[in-house]
Formats: sequence, structure tokens, C-alpha cells
Amino acid sequence: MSKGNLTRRGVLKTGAVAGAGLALPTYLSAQESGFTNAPTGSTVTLGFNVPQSGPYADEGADELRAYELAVEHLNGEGDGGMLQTFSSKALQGNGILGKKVEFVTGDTQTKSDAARASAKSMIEKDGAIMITGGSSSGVAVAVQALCQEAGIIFMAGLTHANDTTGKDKRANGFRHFFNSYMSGAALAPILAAQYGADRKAYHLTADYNWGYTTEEAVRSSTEALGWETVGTVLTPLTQTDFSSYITPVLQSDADVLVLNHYGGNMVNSLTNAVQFGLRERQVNGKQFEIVVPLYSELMARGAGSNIAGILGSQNWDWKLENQLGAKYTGTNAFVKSFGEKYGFPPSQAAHTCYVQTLLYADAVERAGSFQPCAVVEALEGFEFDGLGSGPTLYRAEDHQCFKDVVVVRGKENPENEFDLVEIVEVTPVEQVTYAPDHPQFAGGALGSCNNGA
Amino acid sequence: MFGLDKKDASLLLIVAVLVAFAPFLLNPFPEGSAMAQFNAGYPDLMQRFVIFGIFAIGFNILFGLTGYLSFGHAAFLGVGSYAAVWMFKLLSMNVIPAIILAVITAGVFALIIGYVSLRRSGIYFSILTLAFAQMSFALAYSVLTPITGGETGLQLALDDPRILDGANQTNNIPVPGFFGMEMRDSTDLVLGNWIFTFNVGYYFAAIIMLISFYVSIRIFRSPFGMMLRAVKSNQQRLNYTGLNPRPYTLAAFVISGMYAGLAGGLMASMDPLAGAERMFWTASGEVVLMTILGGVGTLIGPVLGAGMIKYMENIISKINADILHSWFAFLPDGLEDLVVTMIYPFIGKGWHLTLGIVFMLVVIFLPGGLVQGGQKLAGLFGRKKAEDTKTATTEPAE
Amino acid sequence: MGILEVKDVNKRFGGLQALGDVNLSVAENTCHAIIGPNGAGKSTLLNCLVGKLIPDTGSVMFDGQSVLGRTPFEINQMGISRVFQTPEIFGDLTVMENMLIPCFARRDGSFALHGIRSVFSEGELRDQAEQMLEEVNMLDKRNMHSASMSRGDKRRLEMAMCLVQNPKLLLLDEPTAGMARADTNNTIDLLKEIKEKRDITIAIIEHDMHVVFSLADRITVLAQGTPLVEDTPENIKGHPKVKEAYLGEAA
Amino acid sequence: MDAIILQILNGLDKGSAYALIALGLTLIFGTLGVVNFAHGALFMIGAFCAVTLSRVLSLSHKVEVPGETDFLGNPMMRDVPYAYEIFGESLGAGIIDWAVPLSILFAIPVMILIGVIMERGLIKHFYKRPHADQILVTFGLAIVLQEIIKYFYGANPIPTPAPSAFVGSFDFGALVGFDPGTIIYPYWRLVYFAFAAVIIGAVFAFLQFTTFGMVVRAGMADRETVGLLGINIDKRFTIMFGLAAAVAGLAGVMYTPINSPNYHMGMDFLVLSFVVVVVGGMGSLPGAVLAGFLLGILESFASMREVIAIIPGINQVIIYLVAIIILLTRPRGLMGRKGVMED
Repeated sequence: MSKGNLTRRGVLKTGAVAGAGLALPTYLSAQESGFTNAPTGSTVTLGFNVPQSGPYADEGADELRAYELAVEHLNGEGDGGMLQTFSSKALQGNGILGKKVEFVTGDTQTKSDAARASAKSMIEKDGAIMITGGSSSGVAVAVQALCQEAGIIFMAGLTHANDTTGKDKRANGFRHFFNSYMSGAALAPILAAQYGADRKAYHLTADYNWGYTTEEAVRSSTEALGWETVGTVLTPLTQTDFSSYITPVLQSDADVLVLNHYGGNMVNSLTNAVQFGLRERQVNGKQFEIVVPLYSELMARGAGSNIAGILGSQNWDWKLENQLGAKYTGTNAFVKSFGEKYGFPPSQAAHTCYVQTLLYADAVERAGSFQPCAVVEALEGFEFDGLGSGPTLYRAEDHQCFKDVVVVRGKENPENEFDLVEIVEVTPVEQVTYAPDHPQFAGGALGSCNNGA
Repeated sequence: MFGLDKKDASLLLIVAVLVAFAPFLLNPFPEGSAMAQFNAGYPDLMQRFVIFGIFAIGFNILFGLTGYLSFGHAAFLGVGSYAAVWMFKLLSMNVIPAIILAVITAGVFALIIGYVSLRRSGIYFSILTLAFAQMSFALAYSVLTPITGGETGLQLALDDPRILDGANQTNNIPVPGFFGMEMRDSTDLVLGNWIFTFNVGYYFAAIIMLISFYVSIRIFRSPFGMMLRAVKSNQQRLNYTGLNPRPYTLAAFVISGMYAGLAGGLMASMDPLAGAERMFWTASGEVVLMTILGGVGTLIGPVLGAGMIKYMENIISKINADILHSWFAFLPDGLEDLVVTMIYPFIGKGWHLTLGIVFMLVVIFLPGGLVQGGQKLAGLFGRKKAEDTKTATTEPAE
Repeated sequence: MGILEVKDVNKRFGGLQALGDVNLSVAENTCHAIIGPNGAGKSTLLNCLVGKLIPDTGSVMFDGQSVLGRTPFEINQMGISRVFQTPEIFGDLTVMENMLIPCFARRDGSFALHGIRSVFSEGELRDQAEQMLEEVNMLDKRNMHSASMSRGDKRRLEMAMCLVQNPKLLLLDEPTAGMARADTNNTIDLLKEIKEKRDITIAIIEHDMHVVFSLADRITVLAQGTPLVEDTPENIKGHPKVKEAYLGEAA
Repeated sequence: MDAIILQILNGLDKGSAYALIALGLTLIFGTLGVVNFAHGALFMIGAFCAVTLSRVLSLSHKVEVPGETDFLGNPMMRDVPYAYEIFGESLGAGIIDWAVPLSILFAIPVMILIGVIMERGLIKHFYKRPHADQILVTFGLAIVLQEIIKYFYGANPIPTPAPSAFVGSFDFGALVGFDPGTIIYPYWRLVYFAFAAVIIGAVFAFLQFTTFGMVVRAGMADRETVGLLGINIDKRFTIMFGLAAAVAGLAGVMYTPINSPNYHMGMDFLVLSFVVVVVGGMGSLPGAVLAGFLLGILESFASMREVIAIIPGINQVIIYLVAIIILLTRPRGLMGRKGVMED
């Protein structure tokens, strides 16, 4: 564990000439190397910007655990985790480019303003060279734009809206997590296979950007396979009791309810839907079904037994390698180091954050420089394996990772609170790949990478 | 000086000096020392101090003078930010038109909302303003997404027209500036182990803050300010003295709304993104808390309150267990762990807890807010000084 | 034609007839007292004059203009100032500030946005205010926090605030209520002095007959919302109806 | 038609929650004149009373399951609640199942105690202070309370199901001739509605038929009088506060099966409950209840697709819109009294 000073200025103490003098006007005091916060000492600082207060605080805590583990592994402590299975062997376990990895943490509060304030303090005060984390798309997009402007690399944490690598994509930002489109594309064939192609769906959608893109993705994918969408209703973010949105479903002839909700919204809407007996409902001789496009372990825990039998998609699941074999190598290595350190298996948010940290470090090693543009170049079009999701591509056009998507179902009788979902199927990467100019991702441009300074 | 009496002039001067030397004062600890974590002298936080200071100064003109407690002031801040970002998108990256439009838009909003809300007083007024602000938030977050950017906030894009700036040569989004000076430009001064950062945006915002502060002093001391205090003191008497309280309160509401718009415009100028959460009721509540924490109706109190809350939010929240361990590394292992375990709930993700405790302690022990604390301190250190602070900062408005 | 003409004013509160066919004429530059037992409708009548209540029927003319439908501050701007039963002053402000507010109201009307000039650069208004304070013997208290003064001082301040406006009509609602005898006499002297020195009409509601008979030129006796008699103090003293309705019990 | 009936049921159900919270708030706010920003936190603590009791009841010890391993390859451990051993498996399971209703018994003393401690230790000193100070101190307290809960229970919602006897829905429609399955309503929500009715009735009866209640009502009519009554007024205020806390807490306990409780649920309800109280009119208990149900029903109707289609976004703002309209047409809300919290 890194102890000792954790600020950029600590780096300067040893690295820069510590005399009195007025430096030239620069942005964020860039060094001669020509990019923001170039590390000059024996350490390099990463910024982990996760929600620590507010409804997503627990998810943030899990992300932070993963980051700490990643830092350990990068610095050659612990068992190395996925470094052993990662297809790229550039990382030596001696930090990044020989510099010991240190980190600072901040609280996004799941508010774009607070997240940017926190990220700015990491950049300006602590000299972070890379920012990562977050558990909502609003925050990811806001911080990504900030990092672009400042000349810092942003490795998104949990963000699922198409916009992050769609209309709000930025050259300095990268997303490992999957997105709304992929959820739709992965779920649709399995929904059709499980529930039949002749279904009438009713959507409840969170009334903000992520909700819109998810609804659109699931709708277009399921309609392509013959489903009919009989109703869509937008629900306010601040809604807690969804009963008045659920009861109209009873009046409609819908036989599937799609809950495009996340976090507390999802826990409450699903709980309410089950309360109203939708799980036992029969419509025109068909069993009524509920679908939650984006699953998360923490939400599943919050919804308790209500998730039993409900389908949804995930970026990754800790049981992947055990159940589906060596294609998903890396999973077990990660689960083992995480589980031994913290006593329970990691969530998909933890996984994506861990992987993002490794991918960044690896890109720096391969580029031989911390310079953002060099890192961007190293990551663009990078193909890798052994990080738990099978062969993966970081696409150059939009900085989105393409990999298999896991379709899961809530367990009927979970044995403990960490094993709430079972893997139904894995949708192969080919089925969830789309063209960079796909209409759901239209608008916006990457721009060019920014070194800052 | 500037039409102020001696006490006010010296207060303004003190504030001006503090603001000018803030990069030094806020970075008292050498880099690399354990205490460096408490340094607040980096551009973003310094900008926030002065911007929220402006917001709170404006809020105090309404609440401190007239006693009308608006629970929806963040709406004006949000509207100001949106207006400013739209100016950046459509017109120019120069901050001046953006800030002017922000102030005007917020003023117009305040005029409409104030006109309606001021038909009621007391708690009914508070709830009306709250309702307007919550409606603004809810609509901005959802239905108005095309105008406000919704969840992700309103952002600049490469293909924005920016008709005054001409074609964008680079492949990067331009940054806000003031006739060529970019808001994000900084200069570092290295003195031994100390590094002090001087940021264009900070000084730009600081000058505006000083102007706002000066205007607020003038308002406090003007006949208009006296009328506002009369509104708070006895509306009945004011009515029977031939004065109509409504336009006075409305004027105060609009002025403080414009201050909020100014703060919003500046926020967008420092960081060109406007998010809907800026209008959520917790943001309105925050400025209420800042003002009360600092001292309602005092000139400098709201600024102190704003500084206190923003400091906690940005500094305390960033202390994590590792940093704690590094501080107490000198202790024997068992003791170190014990100390860290005891402090841990109050820092990092527990910063809200510390904030709540500070609120309670201040209001219990310093009924006049932080300003009163300052007076008590000053009282300890010498009579002369205490006298100055007291007369300078506390008009008997409460 | 008096400066204040009240004609056929009626006011009901639910089932209660508070005022019934009140007619009243107050001549310019006189002191007119309105007396009557509790619940006679004196305060209701006063409130109808200053715009706090609107009569159901009838008219109230002041200086040739109707006051009905106008707000209190408009009526004040017409030249009516009111002293309340319990002193209404700006407790959070200093005595001097209390005095300046009516000065501003008189000079600038009901609203003026002079935000930047300092209060104390208004030399002329300041002089007016100081002069008035001098008149009521309160100049030494000008920097006091007004809420911390005695009740008598508050009353004098309120009176001074009304007088500094140079009103045409001064309405006094039991100005000596709760005062000690000495204070009462001081107030009587003050009011007498005002009457002599200024062109002012005074309408006074009062319980204390000593005050009434010291000051009033004419007296109206109100009982159960209707004027019983209106006459000079001398005649009222001996009037049998009044004795029966009011003085009988008081004596 | 059936859609409207269902939305009315929804509205009554939401209204029950609003009314219960507003009832406690208005006791403190309208009677004692204290702006209590910690009221939402009391609701939240009530909910966590249920969580705590259900956790205590299902306290368990680990028993090794032979032949199975967990995700790290260690021997699989299974939790066995102590309750099974003390009461036997079926009774133990039953007790755990009924944790939420049992929590009522647990929550009443706890909430009264918390309310009394709050009043004696803190609020008492703030009766004479400006509202601004009350806001700051109670807001600070609310933050502290919710952070304490977060420290022990985390930020994630905690599922706290109703007893299995109440799982499922009651088919109203079938009773009155609609197609089966069109007008159904979950049992627990009906229980919540009935519970709210009982609590509201009890509070009204308490205030109507006891000497204590008479004093309080006198106080609400004219606070000066309460002050003049002198004797033991402090004690009555304390009891009032305890009562208000208990009402808020019970509302929280019974709410847990409807929505999984989390540490910030109090803040979510806080603003809404202030709106309800003020729309109802300051100092009026019936006003608060009426406003709670009114806003609940209107909110339900506004969330119908047919309504949103006419006015987009109406579901986002309905409560605030109604509040504005009511406050502008009725100066003191639905049933507010003159002079309470108007300055």
C-alpha cells in the first residue's frame, strides 16, 4: 500500500529544481515534457473518482476496492491478479514505466458538478495523470469532457449510456464497460428464444439520457425480432413509488415489462412490479415477464428476492470462467485476489475499474510515455485477451471496447447475497458490434487527443 | 473611500487583500508535507470559494436584509449557467457576453418567480420558491434535455457555431477566455518547497467578487438597504409610513437572483458545463446553509460560510485511509490503527458527517454564525481589533 | 365640508354589524375625538379610514378624494398618518433610521430605488429628522437600537415618525394606553404643542377622558357601531345619552 | 374506468405515506413552530428499526455444508438463524417472516425515546431562536443521523419484505364484475392504507378527546395561550415531539416492504413533506392529511400515459405545480390559520 506523500508537489520536490522563481504561464503547471502533470519523480499519481456519498456510495466503494487492488498489482504487490493472464506482457509489476503507482481518491456524489470539482482537484492539486471511475453516465460524460480539456486520460468506470462513446465521445476518454446498444443487441435474441417472438412489451424508462438510449436500444433490437412495443412511459428520476406507473401495465395487453431503470429507481420499480403480482400474471395465455436491461449485483441485492427469474444483461460476472471455460480467463485470477483481500466476490463495476487501470498502465508501458496522445495511440485499436471478458477490441473510432455480453437471470434460491444471478448465456461480440456511425451513436466527434499544456 | 465610511472601507480592503493573496494563504503547508492535504490553494477550489461567495452575498441581500427565505435560489444559478454556456456555444468563447447574458436571464427569471412568490410571505413564500426551483430542475433534467443537455449537462461541442470567434482551427474545443487570456491559464511560483498557483480565472472571478462585495456593502448602507431592513423589521409600519414593501422586496429578490446568475455565469466561464443538479433543492439549501453558517445579515458572513462548506466538500472528502495512515505512521502500529479507525468515519466518504457536526456545533455555540466566532477570537486578541470587526460586520439586521 | 368625510359607512363581520350607518365629518385643523365603550366599533372605523378594511357600503372622502380601495401606503401618501395602540416602529433599526424612513417616504413617494447613495449623505432629510427628534426630546437617543427603548420612548418615536411626514390628518389610536400619568401628561402637552404649531387635523380614539377633554375640539360618541352624539366636549359631558351609554359606567 | 379506479387506489396509497409524514411534521412545525429538517430522518430511522429488528431476528451462525465449496474454494458455510434453534424451525421462520409488523412494537418506544432526546437535548434550546438557526441545526442533525445509518448499513437499499401472508394482490375487480386481474391491489399496500387511517384516526382522537389534546389544540389556535397556561408546558412539548417522532417512525416501519429502505430516503421525503404541510396550511392537522391525499392522487393521475401525452413532463412537476396554484389561490394553503409562520 502506498504511504507517504501523495501530491504532485511531492513529486516536484525531488524532480524539479526547487528554487525561487516565477515559472512561465502554463496550464496546470505543465513540465518541459509538454503535457499536463507529466510525472517527473519516482512516482505517478492516478485519480480514482468514485461516488462515496449518495445512493451509489456502495458501488463506489466496490470500485475503490478494485482500484486499490489494481494499484497493488501494478506495483508488484499481492498475487498479481489479472497481470498473470493479460495477453499483453508489457507490465512488469514495477509500477508504470518504473514509477511507483500512487493514487488519490475523490467523491463524485453522482453529480456532474461535484465530480468535475473532484477531478479538477486531482488534476490541479494532486497532479493526477489519469482519472478513472464513476457510476453514472452523466458523471462519465462530464468528467470525460473535463479531461479532454485538461489533457488528461479518462478511463470511464461504470457508464452504460450510448452517449459516452456516442455523441459525447472524446479523444482522451475510453470506455471498457458495455453500453445500451449492446444490452439491447445481446438481450433481444435471448428474450426471443426464451419468451417467444410474439410478445408485447411495455417500457418504463428513467427520464434522462441513459434511460432514453437504453429504451431505444432495447426497443429497436426486440422489434427487429418481432416484438411489439405497446407502451413507453418516462418516469422521473426522483420517483420512489412506481405504483402509478405499474398499474397501467395491468390495463394494457402487454405481456413483458421492460424496466429501463438503474440504481434506486430499478430496485423500487422492480419491487413495485413484483408487488402488483406481475410475476404471476398471465396475459393471453402467456406468462408475464419482466426484463431489466442493465443488471448490477448491488441492485440485485437491494431488490432481494424480487429479482428471481428476471433477465438482464451484465458486462461481466465473476462466475464466467468457472461456468463457460477458459475463454474468459483472467476472471478467476481476479476473483481470487479480490476475494482473498475483501472476503467477497467482485462486482462488474469493480471488474471494469480494475481492467481500465490495467489497460491504461499497459498502454503507457507500450507507448513508453505518459503523454496522453501516445497513450491514446496505444489504446486505439488495441486487441487484448485474458482480462476476463474474452478477446476484446478497443475500437479506434469511438474508444469503445467490444467484447462478449453476459445475459443473466436472477436466481430463484440464492445461496448468499453475492450469488444472486445465474448466467443464462453469453452473447458473442459479433452480435453486439455496430458500425461507428450507427444512428444510436450519431452526432459528436472524438476530436483530437489533447496533451494539455 | 469609494463612498464607504472608514469601517466598511477597511473591511473591503481586508477582503481585497485576503483575496489577492489567497494563493499564498490557502497553501500554507509545504508540498510533500503531511499537512499538504489541507492546502486549498489550487485554482478550481479558489474559484469555487469566490463564486459561491458571490452566490451567498447575493442571497444575503434577500434573506439577510428582508428576512424572506428563498428556498429556490439555485434555480437562478442554474439558469445563469445555461445562459452562459449557450453564449459560448452560439456567440463567442469570450466570458463577457456570457456573463452579461447569465445575469440578465437570471434577472428575468427572478422577476417572474419573485413577482408570483412575493404575493405570499413566511413559509408560504419559501415553499413557492422551492416549488419553482424544483420544477426547473425536473424539467431541465428530463423534458428540456434538448436545451439543457439533461442528465449529462449542457456541454460545448466542436461543431458549435460560435459566430464571433470564426472557424475553429484546431480539432479541440476552445476554452473560455477574456480577450485572449484563457481562464485556465496559471502561473506557478516556486519558493523552496512551496508552490503557489496564480490562475487567471481565479483572479477574474475574484475581481468580480470584490465588485459584488462592494456593491453589496453599498446596498446595505443605502436607503434601499435600510428599507429592506425595515421590511424585515415591521411591514405594517412600513405600509402605514407610505411605503410599498412589494417593489422593495421584489427588487431585492431580483438583485439577489442576478447575483446568483452572475455566480452561475462565472461557474460556466471557469468550467463550461452546466448540469441540472445545480438547480436541485439541495443546491438551494446549500446557499441557505452557507449564509446561516457564516452569519445572516452580516456583510462578510456568507462568504465565510461558503468557504467553509466548499472547503469541507473538496478537502475533507479527499482524505482517505492511506493518507491517514501516512499521517500517523509515527505512532506504534497498534495505536496507529486505533487512531486511524477512530478518525476514519469522519473523513473521505464520511465528510458529510463532519459537515453535519460542524453545522450543529456552530449553531449551538455561535448563534451569530462564523462571524461571531471571528469576533470572539478577535476579542481574545485585543480590544481595538474586536471593535473594528464588530462594527464593520454586524449591522443590527438580525 | 370637513377634511375627512365619512358617509353612511356599514361594515359587517359575518353576523356582526360592526359599523352601522356611520357618518362623521372632521373639520380641518381641529382635534376630533371618537369615544365609546369597548366593542363600539372605534377600531373598525379607524381601519376603514386607513385602508386596512374596506366598508361594505358608504364612502370615505379625505381632502376631496375617496380613500376606498386604496392601500394603506397610498392613503398615507395622501396625507394620513397613523399611530397605533401598541407602538409600531422598526425595532431592528436605530432611532435615526426609524426617523429617516418616513422622510424618504415623504420625499420620494411609495417606492424609489436609490441603492447606491449612502443614507447619511442625505443631509437635508437628516436635518429634518434631527429637528423632529429635537422636538420630541429624543435627539440624544438617535443612535439607540429602537427595540431596546422604553414603551414611552417608543410611543414618542412613533409619533415623531408620523409628524415628520407633515401629515394633514393624524390618527391616534389610544396614544396614552398603558402610560403612567406623568407620561400621559407629557403626551398631552406634546399634542397640544403640535396642534398649536402646525396646520394639522387630529382624530383620536381614546379611553382616557382626561386626555379627550384636554385635547378635543369635538367629540363623537360611538355605541354598537353607530354614532350616538357628536358635539363639543362641554356638551358631551352633560349629555344624558352619553352618560347612559358610556360615562355612566365609567363614572 | 378501471384505470381510474386503480390510480385512485395508488393515490390513496401514496397519500397515506405523505399524510403520515406530514402529520408528524405539522405537529412539530405547526404547533411548536420549529422548522424540523430532521423529520425525514425520523421517518428513515423508523424504517431502519424494521431493518434492525429483522436482522436481529435472523442473526445466525455459520454451519459448514459438507461437500460444497464457495467461490474461493473454501468449505461452503451456511447461515442458520439462532431463532430456528430457540423457537424451532417453523416458529422461528414465522417470526423472521413477521419481522416488519413486529417492528411496530420495537419502533414505538425507540422513536419516542429518540424524539424525547432530540427535544430535550437540542430542539428545546431553539424554540426562541430564529427559524434560520432551527434549519441549520436540524439539517445538521439530519445529516449526522443519516450518516450514522450509512456507516452501519451502507448506502444500498436493503430488501425488507412483508410477511409472506401479505404477498400477492387482492382482486377488487372480480368483486364488482370487472375481468379478473384488471383491478388488483397488493395486500401490503392495503395494509399500509389501513394502518395510516388508524394512526391518523388515533392522533386525531388523542387530540380531540384528551386534556392533553385540548391544550395542544388551544396552542395551535393561539400559541400565546399555550405559553400563558404555564404549568408543564415544557413537558407537553416534549411529549408532542415524541409523538410526532413515533408517527414518522411508524410510517417508516410500515413503508419498508413497499420500497427497500436506504439511508437517504428521509431526504427524498423531506421536501415533499414540507410541501404537503404547507399546502395543507400551517398549523392544520386535517389540512396536512387532506393535502397528503390530494397530492398523492394528483401525482398518480399525472403519471398516466394519457395525461403525459397531453402535457409532457407533467408527472415531473405535478406536485409543485399544484402547490403553486393552491398557494396562490388560497393564501394560507387549504386549511391554514392566519399568522402561523407567515413572517
